Amino acid sequence: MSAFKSARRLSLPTTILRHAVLLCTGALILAPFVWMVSLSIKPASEIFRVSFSFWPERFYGIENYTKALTEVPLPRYMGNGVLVCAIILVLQILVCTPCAYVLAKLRFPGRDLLFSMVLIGLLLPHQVLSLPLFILSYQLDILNTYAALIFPYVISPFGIFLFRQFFKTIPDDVVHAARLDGLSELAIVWRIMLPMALPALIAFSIFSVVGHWNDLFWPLIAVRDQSLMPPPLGIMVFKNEEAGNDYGPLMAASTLVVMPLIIAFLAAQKWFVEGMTGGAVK
Amino acid sequence: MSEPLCLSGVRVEHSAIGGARRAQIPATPPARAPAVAQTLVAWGLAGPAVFFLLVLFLLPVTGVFVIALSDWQFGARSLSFVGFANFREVFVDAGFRASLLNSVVYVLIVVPGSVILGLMIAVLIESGRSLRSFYRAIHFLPFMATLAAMAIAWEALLHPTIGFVNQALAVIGLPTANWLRDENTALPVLAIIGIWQNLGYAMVLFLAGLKSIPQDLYDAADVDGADLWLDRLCIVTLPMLGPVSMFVVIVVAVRAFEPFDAVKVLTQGGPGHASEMLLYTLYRESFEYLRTGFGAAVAVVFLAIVVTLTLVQARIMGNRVHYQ
Amino acid sequence: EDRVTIRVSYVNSYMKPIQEEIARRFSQMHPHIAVVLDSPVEAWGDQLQRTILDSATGNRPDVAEHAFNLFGEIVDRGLAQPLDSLIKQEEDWSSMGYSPALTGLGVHHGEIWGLPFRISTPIIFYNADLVRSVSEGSSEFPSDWQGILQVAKRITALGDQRAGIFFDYQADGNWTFQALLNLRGGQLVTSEGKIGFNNAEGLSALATLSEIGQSSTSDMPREQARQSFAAGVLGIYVGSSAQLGNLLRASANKFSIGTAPLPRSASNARLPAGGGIYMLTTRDPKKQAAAWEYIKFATGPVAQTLVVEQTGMMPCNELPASDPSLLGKFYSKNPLYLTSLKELPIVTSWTAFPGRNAVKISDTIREQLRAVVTLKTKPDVALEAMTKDVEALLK
Amino acid sequence: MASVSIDGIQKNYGPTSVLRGVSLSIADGEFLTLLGPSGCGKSTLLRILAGLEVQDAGSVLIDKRAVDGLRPKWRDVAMVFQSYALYPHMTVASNMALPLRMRRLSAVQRLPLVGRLLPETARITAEIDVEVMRTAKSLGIGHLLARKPGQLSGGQRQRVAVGRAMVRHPAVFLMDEPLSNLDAKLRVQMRAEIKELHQRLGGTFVYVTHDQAEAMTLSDRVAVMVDGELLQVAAPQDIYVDPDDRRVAEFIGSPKINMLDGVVRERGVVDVAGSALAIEVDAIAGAHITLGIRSEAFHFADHGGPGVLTGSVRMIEHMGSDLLVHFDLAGVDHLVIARLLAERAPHIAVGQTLHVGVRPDRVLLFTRDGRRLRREVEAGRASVTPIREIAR
Amino acid sequence: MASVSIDGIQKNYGPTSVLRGVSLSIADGEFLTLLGPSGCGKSTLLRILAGLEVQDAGSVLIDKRAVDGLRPKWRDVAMVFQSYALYPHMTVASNMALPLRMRRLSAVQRLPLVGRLLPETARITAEIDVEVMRTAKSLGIGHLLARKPGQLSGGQRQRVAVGRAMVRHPAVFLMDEPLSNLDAKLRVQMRAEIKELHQRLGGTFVYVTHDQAEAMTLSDRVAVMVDGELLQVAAPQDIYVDPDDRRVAEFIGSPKINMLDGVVRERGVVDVAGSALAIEVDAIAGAHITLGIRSEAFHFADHGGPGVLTGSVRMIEHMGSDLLVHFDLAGVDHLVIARLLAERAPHIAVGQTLHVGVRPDRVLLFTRDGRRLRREVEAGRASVTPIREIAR
Ligand SMILES: Nc1ncnc2c1ncn2[C@@H]1O[C@H](COP(=O)(O)OP(=O)(O)OP(=O)(O)O)[C@@H](O)[C@H]1O
Ligand SMILES: Nc1ncnc2c1ncn2[C@@H]1O[C@H](COP(=O)(O)OP(=O)(O)OP(=O)(O)O)[C@@H](O)[C@H]1O
Ligand SMILES: [Mg+2]
Ligand SMILES: [Mg+2]
Repeated sequence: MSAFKSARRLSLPTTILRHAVLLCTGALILAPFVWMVSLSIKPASEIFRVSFSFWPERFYGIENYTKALTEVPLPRYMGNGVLVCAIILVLQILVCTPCAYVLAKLRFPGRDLLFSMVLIGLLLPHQVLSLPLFILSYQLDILNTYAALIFPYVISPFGIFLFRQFFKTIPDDVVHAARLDGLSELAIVWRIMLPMALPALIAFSIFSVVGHWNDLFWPLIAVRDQSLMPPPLGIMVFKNEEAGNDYGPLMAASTLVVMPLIIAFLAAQKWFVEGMTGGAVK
Repeated sequence: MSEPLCLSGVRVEHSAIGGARRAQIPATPPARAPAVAQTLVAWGLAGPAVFFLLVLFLLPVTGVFVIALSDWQFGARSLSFVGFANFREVFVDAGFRASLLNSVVYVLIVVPGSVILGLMIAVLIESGRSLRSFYRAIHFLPFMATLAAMAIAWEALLHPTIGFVNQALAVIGLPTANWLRDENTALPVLAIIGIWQNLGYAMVLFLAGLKSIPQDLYDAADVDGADLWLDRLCIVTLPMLGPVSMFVVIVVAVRAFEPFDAVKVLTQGGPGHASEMLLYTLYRESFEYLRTGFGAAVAVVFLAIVVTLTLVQARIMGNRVHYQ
Repeated sequence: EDRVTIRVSYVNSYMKPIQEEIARRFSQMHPHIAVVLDSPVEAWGDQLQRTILDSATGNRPDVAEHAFNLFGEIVDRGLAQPLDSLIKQEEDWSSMGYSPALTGLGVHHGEIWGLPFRISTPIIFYNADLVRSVSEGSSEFPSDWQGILQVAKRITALGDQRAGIFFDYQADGNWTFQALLNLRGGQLVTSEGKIGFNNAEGLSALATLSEIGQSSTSDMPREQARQSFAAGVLGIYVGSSAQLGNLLRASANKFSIGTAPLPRSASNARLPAGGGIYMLTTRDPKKQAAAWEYIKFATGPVAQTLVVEQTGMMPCNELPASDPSLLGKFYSKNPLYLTSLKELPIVTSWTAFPGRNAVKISDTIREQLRAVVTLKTKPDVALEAMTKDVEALLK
Repeated sequence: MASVSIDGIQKNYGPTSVLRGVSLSIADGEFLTLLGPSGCGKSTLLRILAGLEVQDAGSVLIDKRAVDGLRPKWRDVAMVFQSYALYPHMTVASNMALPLRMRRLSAVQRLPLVGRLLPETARITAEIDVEVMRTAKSLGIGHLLARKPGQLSGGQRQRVAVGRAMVRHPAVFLMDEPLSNLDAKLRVQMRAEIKELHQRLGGTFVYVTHDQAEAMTLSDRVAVMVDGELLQVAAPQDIYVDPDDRRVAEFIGSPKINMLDGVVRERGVVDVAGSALAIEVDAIAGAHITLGIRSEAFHFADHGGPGVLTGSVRMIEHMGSDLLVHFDLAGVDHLVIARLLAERAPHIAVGQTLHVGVRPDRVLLFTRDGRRLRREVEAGRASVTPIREIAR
Repeated sequence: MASVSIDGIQKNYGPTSVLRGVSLSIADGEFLTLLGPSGCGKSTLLRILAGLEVQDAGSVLIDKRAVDGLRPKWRDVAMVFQSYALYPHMTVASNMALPLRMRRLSAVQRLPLVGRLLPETARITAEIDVEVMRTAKSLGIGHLLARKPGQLSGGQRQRVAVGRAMVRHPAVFLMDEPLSNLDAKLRVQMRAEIKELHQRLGGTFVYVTHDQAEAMTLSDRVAVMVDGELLQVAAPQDIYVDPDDRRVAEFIGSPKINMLDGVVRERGVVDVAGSALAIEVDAIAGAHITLGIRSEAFHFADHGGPGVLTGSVRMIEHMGSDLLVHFDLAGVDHLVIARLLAERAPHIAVGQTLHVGVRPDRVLLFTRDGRRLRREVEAGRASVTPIREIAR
């Protein structure tokens, strides 16, 4: 499995050094998280006192988290995030997998053209297109609706690319067998290819959900209405409203927003790495 | 788009045959030649993707160019072309120039920082057996976390009075600073946040690369006498990671050109233009100052940079990455 | 009667509780009108741009709050409705507390476009305990910049993360800078819409900023400054009187807060009135009536009492101040709130540069101000640069 | 059960011509093997039969009906792939049931949840399950139905793949190197099972392999294919003992047939590597020919003499009961290999001189450009190349 | 050149015991093959010899020196890996030079840029280049030195891997299935080259394979390993004709040896499948034994009689000169396979009755639990299982 697997263990000093370095970098990386959680359970008086300790003298977590959940419609923001991410993901899978299949397994005139279109899409940073996409949403009269949050992401060139790479590793014979078994091309996509590309599907899902759950740029442009805001935008509004006066509830809200992704990642870590290995690095 | 319709047409035809007779050869073969049918099916399946690629990528790109070359404003019903006036304006604008320069500096800090640290951590994690997934998860967390929320945590951490950083520095007697409000530190601090966020991504990609190095190579190196950790690193690990590294550099570089959340939440481009960067300029000019033409021109410049960067790097990688 | 929903767009999230309370009380009185509050933006410039963008995309609010110095932009773009005809229909207008001086704040090109909702002036807040501890006996807060900066320096010298003074140069539309100019008898924008600061007054104002920078090390976002003040580590905070309520609450009686007027250095010294008017932005006649009701309510005695008590601003209606049940008693109990009110006689209008780049110009000026405060630039250099930048954007 | 007839099939991939006019008829119930080196176009031909690939010219008839325009589903053929191509996410039962489900259930009935509720679905599904079970039992994989392919050994997977093909009783079975992923032991065993299956089912089998042992042991007839052409179609034994073409002779048989250049001295005598062999050949004296001698056509001789070749031993390979002796012959630039009975030649060692006799009736004669030269006695069986054509 | 001695090596991976006390001595210059089924622990043993893995018990002596604590570098062994394990980013020349560089250059001299400047470096590097060139030429890959492994064919890569092992003249060559990635034709060719290499270099070779043909043809001695134990170490021919253990007999030989249960009727007569075979066996009457009969130990018989088995033909495989006839015997639950000369038995057909004679001297006898029962004449050669132990 491992690249450094060897008969001999690392020598003791090397092992100690490894752990020392990794614990240090790990601690640095975790510092903002720790600080965030620490502030989220402190009362304002302790936050603004010039001294530091991780654990508060007076545990104020309940108050802060309650405030975060009631002061602003945080549950609503998170609900919006879940809804938007889920719809985007489903649509992306629906649109991308047949295209990826076609690119990976069929020969037809125009395939190279189609693939170069996908590669171009892969190259383009999406935010650059925000201006025309904004105008387009206006023309479609969907600004300030869920549709505006979703429609620019209906297709993911990255998804097409990732699935195509993965589909290419599936032997042609499986497709042939499916045709002989009487499956239509569409049925081959859904019933054979997609289930076989499960690691890619999971990796892509994580990428997609992380990307759209965390996106601030487009929602900032596309929605005005607080009841439509996804978590990052909501957090920003909350921050503005608090005007830095009360870090406790703000940090509580941040913690709540960050938490679902971290939990999801920890749960899916194994597949994620596998999917990345299979698809991205090839 | 007619592909989806055509697709369903094909399906209906098949199920009709399926209903009539099963496992039997129909007396008359279908009229369409198989090759044509396959083409139709292919485009039918790709139809929705083609439609959205056109509408959501190619059309907007054209749109950006049209707006950049015209004097169009929000709400305007007509436009006239003004040539490169918008671009001229962009390039004399001090804010934009600062923004471009800052972006370049930011990329030059973040890319090497993330890639080298990511590589180092990946190699360290993989070189031992214990706590592997623990370390991997920790270092990857920032990539997953909502940056808008984490930026607030960073702000608290860097707060000049109540922030942990200054408090810690003060305790060990080092000079403190108002990190986000000082022209000299704002951009480096954002870059550090950028590294903090991207290093995990680089690390995971490197881990994937490390896993694909065959164990045999290490054994061979061992037998060949390269049995010190450093020798193995130089003879096997690093060279074998070559192709992956190029991929990582591209991915991180493209991401490093697009920092927005931290800028928006933490500095709004300030102090001065000290932390103004391309995407934020694009946003501010387009959606805050409502200078549509200016914003579009910035977008075009931005686009040109990112696309050139990617193409150049893809060329450097040459035949090592096979997309076909 | 049909139910009507109106959307109200306002500025500053610290106003949120007040706005919600006003909307709640209004809905009690007008059950058929539902009020939806947009989430606030933090700057008047943002508010201007938001309204323009929302109008361009067919998403215009029905009532919008806009700054005294910028609402002309809204008018010039034809995004608002004049109020004169509506005012004429009000039979007892004269007894509703809107003095001509007040309605004058909403006049543009001779027509009334809105009623003032809040007025504030720049004032000085100080941490009385800190100031006392460094001013050896004299309990009076100094009334000139020299004295103030002396105090600031001493506070800074206390160390332990203490900062002497913060001057809120970041205020929208260079409001505090205009105050420094006006207090010297100068101006930001001339009546022809040209640069008004490229002169001795301008240089002197910048010099003061520079001295402020010398007497204290910290440049920070205004929120941070307020936190520091509330935390008791910042000695003097120069900013909008609107912050009084917030600062009192945040300091939570850990120390006593004092307020003082900004030093005047000319006989014709003036102070720009900060704040904004409520404008009628809907074109829908049915909504217009409801919106007009709302505007009247928000600028009326009940709402204004709320605004004054919660923030420290001046009332935009003459009724509450004279009515002891509303504000009379309040002022006598809370003398801190009077500092701002006493400035009323010298209040002048808050101005902005004309044209589409108004917001960008004030951002540019602010950058120069920051350079001066942080001692990056000498006042004379900054003045020159400022003049050049603004001229370029005025074209 | 059906006959298959292939007529002038051509196929090009871009500029490369992969099949150059292949014609072949396969009788109902026959087991025909396509044998040829890697890359010669065997799989391509099989895929054309299945309808997975479209030929550029020529036509395919199954059961006397042209199927050229038909999609695979309607051709009534089943295929077993080299990689088995099982669906890894489905159980063995689902894998085997899939072809039946696709044929017997309508699109609506196949819908994930709704389908179950339709009246007919349950009945048909139950029928299918019964058939799958029966087939699985007959292949000895009845107890594996609930597993996924990943949990099976290579041989078991192979059986599942065969089961998936069998379950719908196709007229023609196509098998593309179905055994090549198995290890040597298992391959021998599965070979026997496939042969047995053919005898039991009686269907028409078209079997692709590049392994001659498979081809020889399994087939009724073998079609030898090289570079997109069929060189010979004949019974296995004939392919071995009576090849039409030098390429066939060289391809078939392990170790490879020894090819020795010779010159006809006179009628009945050919000069080879310094010896004169008594071989009946209908060619004028002085004609240059090539002799193909299989390793087992040599036998150990105690001493030199007429009809005996003499060389020096370079390597000896022990093959159980036999020895493969590699030896040098004067004037021959490659080693010659003889298969000698270990018991008869116990004292051979590397470096020694070796005498081997040749059985004249086992010598195959070819023109220098590779065509088979049949001797008179054989002339009736195949077309004879007129000897006058042979260059000196 | 060195002898290798392995003494009681044990190795466990967690709970599974992979090597269970393996002892073996390999003479200086010997070619020893480790042969066994996949997963039996061959690679593990080889890796322990190389020092890539540490044994749990036992010790390894190379050239009479215990090397247990030594790192691979100091053991003077070279290894050729199944995957070749060439460094893909280095040229063939650098690949081959690496082992020499690592040994002859100091850490400082190996530094990328600085190293070049040191006085000695250039001289040593030049020396190394000469040696690499010489080795490459001797392997016929001199013209490939500037290429990278990716630009080579499988066979060329294999030669480079061998070259990298050869270049530093190790005392012992370890090869872990070096041919298994090549196609069948090339495998036969490279087999000969490896044999030739061994003869030329004269080094000690330890060669791992699971392919018996390789083991039989290459080795001086073969060590048969099953489940982490060495069952027999002997010359190839002995392993085939004189296996110590039923498992060895079954593993070696294709088709697999036929195992028939029999009962001793009286001295010299064994009842098998209804016939009485005249086989000398030193066991009491009534003892249950198993007879191992290789397919070529059968011969065609025209009619039944004593010493002849009679069954019915179930399948015939044509193997060129021979036929493999699978037949049923009464009372035997698997098919028996006989290899008959095609010419002697031309008329056999499936379903017919077949008579085959057995050569008594080729019959191997085993106890029912798998130990070899040697007959008196052989008793001197190996330990004999006392017949009294055998259960009835
Ligand atoms: N899709 C394709 N495009 C281009 N060339 C192809 C394609 N498929 C096959 N070929 C070429 O056609 C030739 C015949 O291929 P085919 O797969 O039929 O060979 P094969 O006889 O089955 O070989 P093997 O025994 O290796 O499976 C090969 O040279 C191959 O490279
Ligand atoms: N690192 C390891 N951890 C656990 N088990 C292992 C490890 N390496 C090998 N094994 C197990 O030890 C046994 C022997 O492995 P080994 O590689 O020596 O077999 P082999 O005889 O070389 O087989 P093959 O012919 O397939 O290469 C196998 O069952 C294998 O699963
Ligand atoms: Mg093939
Ligand atoms: Mg092995």
